[in-house]
Amino acid sequence: MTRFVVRRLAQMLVVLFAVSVLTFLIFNVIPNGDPAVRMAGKTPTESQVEAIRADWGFDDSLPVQYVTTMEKVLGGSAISYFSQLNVRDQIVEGLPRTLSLAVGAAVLWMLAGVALGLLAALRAGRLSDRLLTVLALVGVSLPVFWLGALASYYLGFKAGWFPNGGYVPLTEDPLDWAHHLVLPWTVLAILFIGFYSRVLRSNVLDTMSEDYVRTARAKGLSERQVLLRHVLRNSLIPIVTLWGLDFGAVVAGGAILTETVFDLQGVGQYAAEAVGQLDVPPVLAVTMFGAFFIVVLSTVVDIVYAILDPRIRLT
Amino acid sequence: MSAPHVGSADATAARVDPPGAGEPLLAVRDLAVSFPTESGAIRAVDGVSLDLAAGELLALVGGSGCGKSVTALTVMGLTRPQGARTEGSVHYRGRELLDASEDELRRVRGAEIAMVFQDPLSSLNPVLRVGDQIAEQILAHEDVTRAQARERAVELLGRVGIPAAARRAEGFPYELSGGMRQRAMIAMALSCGPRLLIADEPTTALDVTVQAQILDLIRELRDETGAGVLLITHDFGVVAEMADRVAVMDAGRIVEQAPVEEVFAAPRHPRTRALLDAVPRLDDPLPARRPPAEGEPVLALDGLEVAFPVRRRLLRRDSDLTVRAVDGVTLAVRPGETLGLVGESGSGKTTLARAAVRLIEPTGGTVSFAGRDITAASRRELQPLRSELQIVFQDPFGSLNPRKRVADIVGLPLRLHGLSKRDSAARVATLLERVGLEPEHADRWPHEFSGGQRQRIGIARALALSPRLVVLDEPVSALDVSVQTQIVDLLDELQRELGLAYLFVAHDLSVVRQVSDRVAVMYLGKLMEVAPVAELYERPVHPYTAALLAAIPVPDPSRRDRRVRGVAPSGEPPSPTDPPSGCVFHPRCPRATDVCREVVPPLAAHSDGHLAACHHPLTAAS
Amino acid sequence: GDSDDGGAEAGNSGGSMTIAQTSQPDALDPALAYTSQSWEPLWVVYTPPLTYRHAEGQEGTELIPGVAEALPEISDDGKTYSFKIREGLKYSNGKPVKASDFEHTIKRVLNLESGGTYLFEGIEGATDFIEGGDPKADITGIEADDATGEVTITLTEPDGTFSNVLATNFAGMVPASTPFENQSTKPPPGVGPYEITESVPNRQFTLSQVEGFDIPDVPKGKVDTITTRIVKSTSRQAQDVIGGKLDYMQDPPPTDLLAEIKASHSDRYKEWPTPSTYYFFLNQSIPPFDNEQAREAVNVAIDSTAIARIFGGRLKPSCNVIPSGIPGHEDPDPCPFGDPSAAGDVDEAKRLVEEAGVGGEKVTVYANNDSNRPQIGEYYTDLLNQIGFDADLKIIDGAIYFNTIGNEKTKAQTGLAAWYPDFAHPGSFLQQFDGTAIQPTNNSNYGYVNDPEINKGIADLLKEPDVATVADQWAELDRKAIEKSYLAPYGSEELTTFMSDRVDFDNCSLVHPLYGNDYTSFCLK
Amino acid sequence: MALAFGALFVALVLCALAAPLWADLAGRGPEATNVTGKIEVDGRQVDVVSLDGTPIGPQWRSEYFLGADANGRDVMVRLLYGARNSLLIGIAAALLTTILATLVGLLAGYLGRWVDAVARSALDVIWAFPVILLGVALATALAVGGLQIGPFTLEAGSTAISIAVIAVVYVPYMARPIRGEVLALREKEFVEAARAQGAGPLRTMLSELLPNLSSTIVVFAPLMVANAILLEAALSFLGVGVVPPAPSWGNMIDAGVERLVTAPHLAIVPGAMLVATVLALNVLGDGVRDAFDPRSRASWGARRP
Ligand SMILES: Nc1ncnc2c1ncn2[C@@H]1O[C@H](COP(=O)(O)OP(=O)(O)OP(=O)(O)O)[C@@H](O)[C@H]1O
Ligand SMILES: Nc1ncnc2c1ncn2[C@@H]1O[C@H](COP(=O)(O)OP(=O)(O)OP(=O)(O)O)[C@@H](O)[C@H]1O
Ligand SMILES: [Mg+2]
Ligand SMILES: [Mg+2]
Repeated sequence: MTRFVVRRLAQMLVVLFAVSVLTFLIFNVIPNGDPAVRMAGKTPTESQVEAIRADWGFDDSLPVQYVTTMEKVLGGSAISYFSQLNVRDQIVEGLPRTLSLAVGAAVLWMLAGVALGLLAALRAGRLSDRLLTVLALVGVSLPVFWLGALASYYLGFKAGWFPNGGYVPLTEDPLDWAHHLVLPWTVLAILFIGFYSRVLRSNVLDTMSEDYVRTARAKGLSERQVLLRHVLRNSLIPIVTLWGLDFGAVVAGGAILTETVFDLQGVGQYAAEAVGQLDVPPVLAVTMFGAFFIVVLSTVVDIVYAILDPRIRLT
Repeated sequence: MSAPHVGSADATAARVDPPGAGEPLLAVRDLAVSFPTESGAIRAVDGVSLDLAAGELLALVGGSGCGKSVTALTVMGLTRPQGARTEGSVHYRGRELLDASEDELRRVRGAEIAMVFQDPLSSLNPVLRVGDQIAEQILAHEDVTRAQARERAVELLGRVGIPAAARRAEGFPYELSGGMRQRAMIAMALSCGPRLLIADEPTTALDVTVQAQILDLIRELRDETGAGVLLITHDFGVVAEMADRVAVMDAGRIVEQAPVEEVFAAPRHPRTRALLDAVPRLDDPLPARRPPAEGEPVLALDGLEVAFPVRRRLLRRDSDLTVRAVDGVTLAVRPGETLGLVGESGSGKTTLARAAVRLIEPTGGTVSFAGRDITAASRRELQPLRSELQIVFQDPFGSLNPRKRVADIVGLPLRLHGLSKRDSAARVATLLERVGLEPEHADRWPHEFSGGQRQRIGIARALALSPRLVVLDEPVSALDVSVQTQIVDLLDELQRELGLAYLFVAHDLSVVRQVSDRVAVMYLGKLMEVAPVAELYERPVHPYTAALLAAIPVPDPSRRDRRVRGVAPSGEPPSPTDPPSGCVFHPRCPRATDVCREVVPPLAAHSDGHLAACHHPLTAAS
Repeated sequence: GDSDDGGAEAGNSGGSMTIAQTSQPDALDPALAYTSQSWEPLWVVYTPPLTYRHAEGQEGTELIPGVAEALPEISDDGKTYSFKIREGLKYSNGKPVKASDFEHTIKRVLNLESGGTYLFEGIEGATDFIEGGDPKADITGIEADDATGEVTITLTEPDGTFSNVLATNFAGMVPASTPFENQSTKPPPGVGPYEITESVPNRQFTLSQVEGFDIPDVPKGKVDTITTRIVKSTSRQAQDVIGGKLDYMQDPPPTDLLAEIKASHSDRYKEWPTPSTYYFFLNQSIPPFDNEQAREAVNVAIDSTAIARIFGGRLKPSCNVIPSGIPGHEDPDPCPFGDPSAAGDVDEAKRLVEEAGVGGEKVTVYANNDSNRPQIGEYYTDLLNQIGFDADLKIIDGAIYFNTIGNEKTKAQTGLAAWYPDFAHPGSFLQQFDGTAIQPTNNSNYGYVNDPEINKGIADLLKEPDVATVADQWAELDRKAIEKSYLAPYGSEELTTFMSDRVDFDNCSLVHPLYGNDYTSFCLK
Repeated sequence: MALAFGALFVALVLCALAAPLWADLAGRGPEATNVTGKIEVDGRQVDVVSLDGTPIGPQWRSEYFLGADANGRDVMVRLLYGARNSLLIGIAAALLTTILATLVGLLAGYLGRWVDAVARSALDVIWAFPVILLGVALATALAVGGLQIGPFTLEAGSTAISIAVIAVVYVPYMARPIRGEVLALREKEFVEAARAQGAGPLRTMLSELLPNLSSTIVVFAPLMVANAILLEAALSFLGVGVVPPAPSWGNMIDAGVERLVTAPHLAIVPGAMLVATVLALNVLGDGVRDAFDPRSRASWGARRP
């Protein structure tokens, strides 16, 4: 266990290093103009540009620049090329928003996905199963940004049932917080609900034909016990791990579109804007944060998986 | 509800039902079961009638797919979830079960009728603790607390012979060996003191030595509890050993039902006779074999070692481990001879076979083929030898690429050795004929063939380049008994015609006896005994060989009681990651002494060509 | 112009407003702020020595004394400016304003690499100060006497715009204790009707009324607090203003909602012209627009009314560089390439392209991704294709757009550009076409216009301190530039004021020609 | 059901191919603006784009069948040409993903050792990169400068960039299950059999393993196309995919959501097309999976951000 974690940590560092180098290169090797000039503002003078260059180390060799930038990013002192704002502060600012969105949506999609998937599996082959299948497939086919824009306009502005975007901190007004997030949660969750219900359905069907389910019946357990203790429990194991991974991906930037459409101004939206501006420090920081989150969660997921399913070995 | 406490010894007497006025425990009448499928209904059971009295052991035998399992499952109402349609009647103690409500059935299942399945690994929920799975059943039927149920579960595990039951109850199924798992299944079946126990091929997945133990256990329990037992099997040895009465099934029907002696003495139905004839027996006369050819061995293994690294598991503190799957084996196969290699599962037979043809790298020792050391030969260097050194695999389904036509499968070695497409096609045709298939089969896909036919294709592929040695890794283990005989005959014929040498790997001692000139016995990666076939079976020197032989059920009910009890080794093969010190067999050996625990016995000659690795050989004593 | 404390009588005082901007202003530090987004709020927080009258139209371009007691005295050679700080003036934190604070204020601009640096480079010793990089060094051209409050500035060259420079936000006074760092997150105290009491970047900042602020002609403000929220979508802003969740939005409502707003909320919505110039730059340093006929073709083809529709009607078509409202503006009659309020002549343009021999040449059109801009780019790209070029569009994020097209290496052939003045002076516009100002990077002469006659004209006219006397000469230069098709102008944007029901719209929505909506005029019903 | 949706997809592809025909009928190309033009409606001349910028709605006739966009372009024509771009990018990217993923999966799974280690880390890196962020980052950086890799020049703004970006982003989603499958297949006896005959790694991979991956690949293909189309739309929506004025469903939606109030058809129509196409592919994929590997859940591993 300890060795597993240590090894995974080492792997994690390698992956994070590669991610940071890659991000850095994407923005530095590909010609896209001189950030010093970009930072200098509307009518800069040559000496000004020089000063910025020296300050940010743009004149140094790439590896040195990389080290300088990463030092700033990891040390929390990196500032945006453009807004000059501290990047870490901005991420910390955006994190509650992203987490509010991700946690709520994740809970929603898990519950709804499991409920619908189980229902479909129990009704397998019948009309209601077909209907649920089609619904699930429609769910996974809906582009978030489109659905979000329509929902925000029609249900938010037009009908006035929901706020048309924006965020209210949980600490400020929990009800209003939830009210602002209902639409984003739903829109983000729909894709996953479709997906999870399909996965769960096929897991349940597979599990139902397992020998140990037959054993459970032969023991004289009630159908309910068979379903909950044996079928669902085993079917949920892969879903739980998926859930962890998806949650990680959503926090790490998978919710960019949702955040943007509903103007939640979370970490994802922050990154998306920074990317558009070729603003390297925030992009690096958010990517590192995201990658870190994904890698950590996938490690956690592996451990949880091994705990839930004792057969799994950690490698 | 006063469920008898199976854990207590004196419960036995109370449990025996007075034979209730001729009313059998279970009476099945004209049972028919069909499964609706897209391509029409499958009539899996077609008119089965059975009677089973309390305390009686009825064996239900028949070939694969004849409907044995479906019959058993239907009795418990377990084919219902699969959408089966049933006709006829199933009377259990005067109650009709076929149209019983799900709730009524639920109360019968587990409590009155319990079932043990074939594959104990897949039949146990992999993510629940063994003890909990047993307790669950008790809780479903009896008004006890969770703690009481768990306590009972531990008792039951002890009762079926699981050592350190309390610790085992906390474990997960994968942590138990195959035999232990089946014991746990039996413990579960017994947990509520059933009157009827249905055991569906309870030993098919187990090694002979373990099979003997499990059968003993079932018999003991039957004697103790007086429950009726319906034992499903395809092995007439098991039938002869166990059954009071036998029902022979074929194509969904019972074709013969009689007391066991009668069936063996005078089988009435042709199907019964056919099944009996196909059973290999240790007491058959040995087939006449040519004297073993002399000369330089085709294959020589010298101190061969293969070790695999093993990975750790979560939350378990194993140090870095290796499995010494093959541990210093020295062996030679002479031209034209068949060397049989037997051993229980996990003893390293397959590993040895694969290392012999250099499919895996040995970690020690040497492999020589026709006098040439090929231990470190590169792929390129091996290439010319491949034509002379071939292998046939165990799994007739896995060894043929499902996405290639037979012509391409059999033709692959030819093409690799530079034959043109046309030449290879012609050769494929002759090869197919040679192994008893039609040349037209060349255009078919593997899935269009039966298991036996596939194994023939595999043999054709091995023969494509006229090899000198063919390594056969359990070539018949996956086949039905009757098909086994055909393949064995084919191999025999080919050997005679082509002068092939075989390294014939099998776990079934009876089959090995039929085909081999010499036999080698392996245990935990080590050779225990090597001897000419007649020597080995008649005068085994190693206690392990003797135990293996003793564990084989004899398909003759009249010899049932003469079986030497107690020779069968107790316990199961230890984990190969942690082999015992000294003689690896000592923990299970009745003759073991201190020296066995400390000193590894060398493979020593006991008579001409008879080698054994034992400190206390049986020569003198027996 | 009798607007002494103009707002104080009309409308109620007190209350708080919540308003919206679309993105975090570039800076909330007067030394660094250089966009209309930041100038609008900062104008009422940091009063410079001089300032503009809080009034609409032409009247609003009048310079009045701010922190200075009176307009500066300018020496005869036009190189020395002197003024005196008002007596008893206090910052919002209660500390007295000192003459030396002025030098500190300018030092911050120069030391912080501000975009406004160029404005002050004409001060003696400024370049040395910048190059020295030492904030403690002295700027020789600025003398300040704290005892008398006297400030004297010496320039190396006469500069007719320098009074305006003294009225830019960069010169908004801050205490000498203000660090040489971007203070956006904790804006320093200033002299003004409001102070910034809260600043959470990218979320919101709050202006609160300052007790006891008193400068004649600068209104004291009415509402107690004005909280600016950053709301990224103008559509949301507009919806919220309609619904009363926001009181005012700085940016124009999106075209999509304009029709509804004009129809249902005209009582709290207005559009007003800005002194801005929208145009397509035409890069004459590389083909095909090094060819005058090719440039003329573009001018002939452009249909300003089409672009006006894309703006949702918020564009006033015109054909010259100096926009109306700025001295030197003169509507050419007729416009050299046809009436800007009528359709363009595509056939004639085609002919010109043909004649110039540039038909089928590849042209990449650059556009930024701010609202409506991509759409204009698409229109323009199609237009170029119609008249015989082979054009594609490249859309660049607004944040890096001007840097991209202002980089020589980009070789941007043509694209969208617009100019808002730093101050109400024609030079502010025409400087963009000064060939001597071309730089390899961060160039703002996107078309690489380099006409010796124009260069000289600009240099001469800039020396004249009184614009009014040379207004017609500026107009002349303007005409010259458009006759040669150095650029393709199409109009001035109209901006908007849109407020919630709570606001007393009729009395409290003063629009200043340079700073836009004047926060000191805002009041609730 | 799968077949019906498969047919729907084919129909969509055919429609996309027939785009020029409709453009002929409508009388204008996909990029032809008409901001100040007028058309006759019920005998009156009506602005295609009104003075305040509102485009005309659906006319249900060859000209402006689905109305105009804010630049006065014909939405129907753009929709069909947009289908070409979206489908082209989707299919090409999915193809590229499939090739890359199969290659990586095969090599990593079969050769193992360091090849596997390197391949897995590379996949981990791509995996750990937030998908959309990676897409946007690559596309933005490339869009400004373009990229030159050896003889290949990715010109800024070309569809090849979108294709490359989308293809790379999805490689791990497909390569991982393929690798897993290769690992399983590698243990199969028929692979051993081939080796026992002396077949080398290349031959084993190509003629023994690859055919056995076909069902996985076939199952993945429609889902990959669906995902690629969605990602393309998302990138275009974020302004880094297909560059206007060339139409794609994503950039049409992007422009359309700006006009939800006055011209809802601008967002709804391309969105509906997108949903229909992706749904068709998903249903098809679902059906294909049922047919090819009913028990495997691997293909559900192919997910999107
Ligand atoms: N759920 C089902 N649906 C369709 N057919 C089934 C089903 N279960 C069993 N069958 C068919 O019924 C027949 C009898 O099956 P059964 O499992 O009883 O055979 P068996 O005698 O137990 O064979 P084996 O020795 O292989 O276990 C087989 O042909 C099998 O394919
Ligand atoms: N690739 C491998 N990695 C790790 N351990 C292995 C590997 N192959 C085999 N083993 C282990 O080596 C031992 C011998 O295995 P092998 O397959 O040779 O046994 P066998 O005698 O053929 O058994 P069976 O009768 O079940 O086929 C077993 O404990 C097995 O778990
Ligand atoms: Mg069976
Ligand atoms: Mg084996």
